[in-house]
Amino acid sequence: MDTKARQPKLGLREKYRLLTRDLGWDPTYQTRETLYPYAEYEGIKIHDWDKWEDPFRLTMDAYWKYQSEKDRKFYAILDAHAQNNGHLNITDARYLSAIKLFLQAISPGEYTSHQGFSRAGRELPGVGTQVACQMQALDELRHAQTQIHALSNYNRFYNGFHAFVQQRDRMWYNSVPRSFFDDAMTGGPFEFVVAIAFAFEYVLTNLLFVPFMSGAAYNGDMSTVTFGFSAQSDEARHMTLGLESIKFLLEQDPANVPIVQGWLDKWFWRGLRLLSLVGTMMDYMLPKRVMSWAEAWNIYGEENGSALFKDLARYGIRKPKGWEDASKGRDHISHQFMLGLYQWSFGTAFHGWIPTDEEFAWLSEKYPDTFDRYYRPRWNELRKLAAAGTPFKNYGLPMLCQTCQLPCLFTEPDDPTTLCHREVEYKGERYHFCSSHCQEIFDHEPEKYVQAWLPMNQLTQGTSGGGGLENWMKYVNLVDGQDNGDFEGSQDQRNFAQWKHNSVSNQA
Amino acid sequence: MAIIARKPYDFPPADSVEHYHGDQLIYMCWGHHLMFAAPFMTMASPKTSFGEFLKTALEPIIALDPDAAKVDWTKVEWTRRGKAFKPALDKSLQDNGIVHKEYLRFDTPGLNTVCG
Amino acid sequence: MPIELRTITIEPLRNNYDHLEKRFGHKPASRYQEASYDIQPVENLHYRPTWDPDQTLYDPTLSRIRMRDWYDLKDPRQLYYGSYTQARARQQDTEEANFEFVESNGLVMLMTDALRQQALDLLVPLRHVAWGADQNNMMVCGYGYGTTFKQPCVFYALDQLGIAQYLSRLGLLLGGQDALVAGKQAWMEAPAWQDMRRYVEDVMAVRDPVEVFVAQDVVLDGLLYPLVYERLVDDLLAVQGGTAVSMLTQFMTRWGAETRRWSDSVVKTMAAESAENRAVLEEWITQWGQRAVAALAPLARPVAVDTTDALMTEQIAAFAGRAAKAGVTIKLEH
Amino acid sequence: MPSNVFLVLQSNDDTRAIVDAIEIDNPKATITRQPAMVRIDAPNRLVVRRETVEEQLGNPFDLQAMHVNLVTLGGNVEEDADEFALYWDN
Repeated sequence: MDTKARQPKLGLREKYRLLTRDLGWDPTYQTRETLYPYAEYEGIKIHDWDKWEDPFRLTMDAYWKYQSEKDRKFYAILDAHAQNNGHLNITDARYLSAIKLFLQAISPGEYTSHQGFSRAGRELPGVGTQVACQMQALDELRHAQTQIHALSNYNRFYNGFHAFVQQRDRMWYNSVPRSFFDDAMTGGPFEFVVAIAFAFEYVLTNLLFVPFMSGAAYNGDMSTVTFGFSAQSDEARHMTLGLESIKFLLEQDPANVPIVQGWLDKWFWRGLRLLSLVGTMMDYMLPKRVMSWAEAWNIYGEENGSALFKDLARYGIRKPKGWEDASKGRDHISHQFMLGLYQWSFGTAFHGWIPTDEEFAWLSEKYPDTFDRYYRPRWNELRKLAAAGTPFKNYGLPMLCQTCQLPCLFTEPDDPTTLCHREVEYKGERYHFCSSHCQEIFDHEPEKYVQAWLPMNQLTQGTSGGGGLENWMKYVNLVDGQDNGDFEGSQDQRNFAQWKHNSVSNQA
Repeated sequence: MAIIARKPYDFPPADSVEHYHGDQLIYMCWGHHLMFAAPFMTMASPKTSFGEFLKTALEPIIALDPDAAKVDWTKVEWTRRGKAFKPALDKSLQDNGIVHKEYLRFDTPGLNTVCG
Repeated sequence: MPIELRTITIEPLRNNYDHLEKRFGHKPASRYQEASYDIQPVENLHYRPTWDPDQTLYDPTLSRIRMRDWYDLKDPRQLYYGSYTQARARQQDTEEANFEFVESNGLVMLMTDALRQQALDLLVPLRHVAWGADQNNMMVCGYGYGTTFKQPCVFYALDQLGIAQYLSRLGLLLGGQDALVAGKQAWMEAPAWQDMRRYVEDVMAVRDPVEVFVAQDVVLDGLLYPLVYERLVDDLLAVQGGTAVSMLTQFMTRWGAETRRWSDSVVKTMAAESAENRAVLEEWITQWGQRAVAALAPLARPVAVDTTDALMTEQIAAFAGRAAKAGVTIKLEH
Repeated sequence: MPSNVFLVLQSNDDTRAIVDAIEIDNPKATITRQPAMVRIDAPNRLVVRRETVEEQLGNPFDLQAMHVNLVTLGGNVEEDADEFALYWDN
């Protein structure tokens, strides 16, 4: 009997179907509701899981093959970087502030994504979707680990990296990404996938990674370029999972459309707020700049986002509600954020600084309508104070937004001279927000956001180390005088200059 | 709108007033003084007089601004919950109706050295 | 005169991240340690899950097993993502070469129809068991506590997906698409498979992550892999002319032996933690073990025929012996 | 007005043939070289054909291998053994 002659040769598509979709079955000893208990309560209606499209059709053998190839390359470069004092190739140690912030705020988010996709990969009762989520779960673990490995070598020579684990749960600004990912994970599996795979990965991740990795390349940081590109090579898969999920949900039932639209409105805004950190890194923290946040927003936000939402219009989906306000904030948010980070730098595990004249010129060229008018005068004042030996330290604790947990430092969309503020009363308590959109997110699910662990509001309760700045620094593993403060005069600055000098001279 | 959850979902806020050992939080925003990147979070006993609160909790942290010394508290324009507000400096926070996590904005027209 | 190749020597400020220095002292940590320890959030969790407000987002009390430090449950293989994919890529190369060898030399044609049918009957429905194992391990990874315990489970899950895919390819090679259809039908309807399918579905209904780990990885796979791949395929089918089948399942044989080292060590550490843990483990392993034995015996019978009972007794003894080494005393009947 | 789809690849020896192939098969594509990466934009549709890559490479090529060097993309994806396409439906 010749099986080959009897059976027609299978196409790639059909073979993939047999190797994934066909593995599932309809349970009879347990109900579907018992085995997939979280699949329905969000109100999403799925009639036919088989309509799910997997564009990449990756089987595990291919996954192992290509992923191991990527990792082999990655660790080879990392080893070489460590062996050759690659850290001395960066443009300036000041650059590392961006990387410290990355390790503290973003890498833990990769791990959380790994956890969230593990759950979604179990809970969504369609094999195709499960497999896609599972592979992403594995990839996200990879990203967390390669980042920790890549930055481990910097940690050996520079301050601010050493306590990223403790700071993940305790440091005030890290509650921004932490609450973002906790929010997504405490939602149901569908909301999680829309939040992370679509709103974050598809709509916003290009704004995070692509300019950031070019920034690393511009600044001689090969180890970050390598983990960045290596992670990005998985992103194409993740972004496509995001887009396919959305199309699938929208096609399955018209009742899904308003639910999905609500999630897009929410998660676009939450993601944008989170990414304001990145805008600040791009405009202020890279000694050698790639492009401004405004330019990145134009390319990756405005242009690509418009194409995407035009494509989704046929399902009745419109641009997220916060889109216009995001565009209005384009020329402001990075300046407002950096001014905050500078005045609170005694409480950050990275350094702040005042930009140089050359950087002022760059900023006013990139932000002709806003920098000279609104932000240069403030920086000039800060310079004056620093020159007088009384650098500006704002020991007043900032008010945090109940939803995004950033200090309420952004201005009204149409008035850059007034801080934006919204407030509501809910069950006898007052809650405050940095924007209309953050308030709207709260209004939809007040029961969730009242629980927010706002670091400043905890600090004043005495729960973060027992009260007082010194105890708080112990609580967050912040070494005063080393990890924090102005870059000018820091140990990082001195060491880098010394080592760099030694490497090109005949000393030591 | 209410949250959609599989079981009853009701949890207390993590920063309600009983966590503050007799004190309360008050948020303070100085209009058009953006040298301070965000509104301040301050803490005081509800029994403190408003004037005392300004002196002890607010003045030290706004002192960094060149305008701070010129502020005349009797001429400040206050806004609370979107409406003009006239606090009595000699009355307590409580008697001024200032609750936990109240947000007060104060404007000082004519003083705008840095952020005109 | 010695030649200094490095341009400069710089004394590092520290050898590692704070949390690793606290655990392992001031020496440089391994990549496994850096990648695994303490990287799950622990405190100041923001919101309760809407899918189950009784739980916290990372909740060690979801299980009846209690650990003072979940990071005691380390992986003896020290697999993190990088070392995991390198290891599997190598095994995948070998497995690919085996498929290639069997196909290009027409080894399937050398088997009798009866033998080929036996192999299909035994192995093709197992791809559904593997898919169940995949989902169960995603559950453990998603809801378990501590990365050193959870991380091996995400690897395990995707390994099981890989195994399900190898079994599907084996089915296609030996019997074409019809073989997969027949295998699924047997899985859904054949009496010999129903205890097994009930077992897998029942494990999927369990929400205690450690119990899922025990029922799936320790018990079911701990009995299934040695029985099916080492004894039924490698010994019995191979001597009847089924070497080709044994080549096509080499990945599973080796994988089973490798992962048992990990799962045994996890049980051992959990049992050593407390008498309460040991009692819970004994209860789970006995209950699920009894059901697994009952589910496996009818699958072995068409291949082992007269020796099935002896084979099962031997496998039970080996399994109980491994459990005893891990500190858990159990007695299973056949 | 058509929307652009785009593909960004790492700039290295592995991707040289892919970029060349894209240029041949997509006359409307614009190629921008940036530090460490290459960005390719095209109105509405962009296609990578296995055959063309193989001709440029002089060797067999599996389209899935492209993922090793992919940085990001924009557009709906359609992939089979012979073609990798990005498109917008509008």
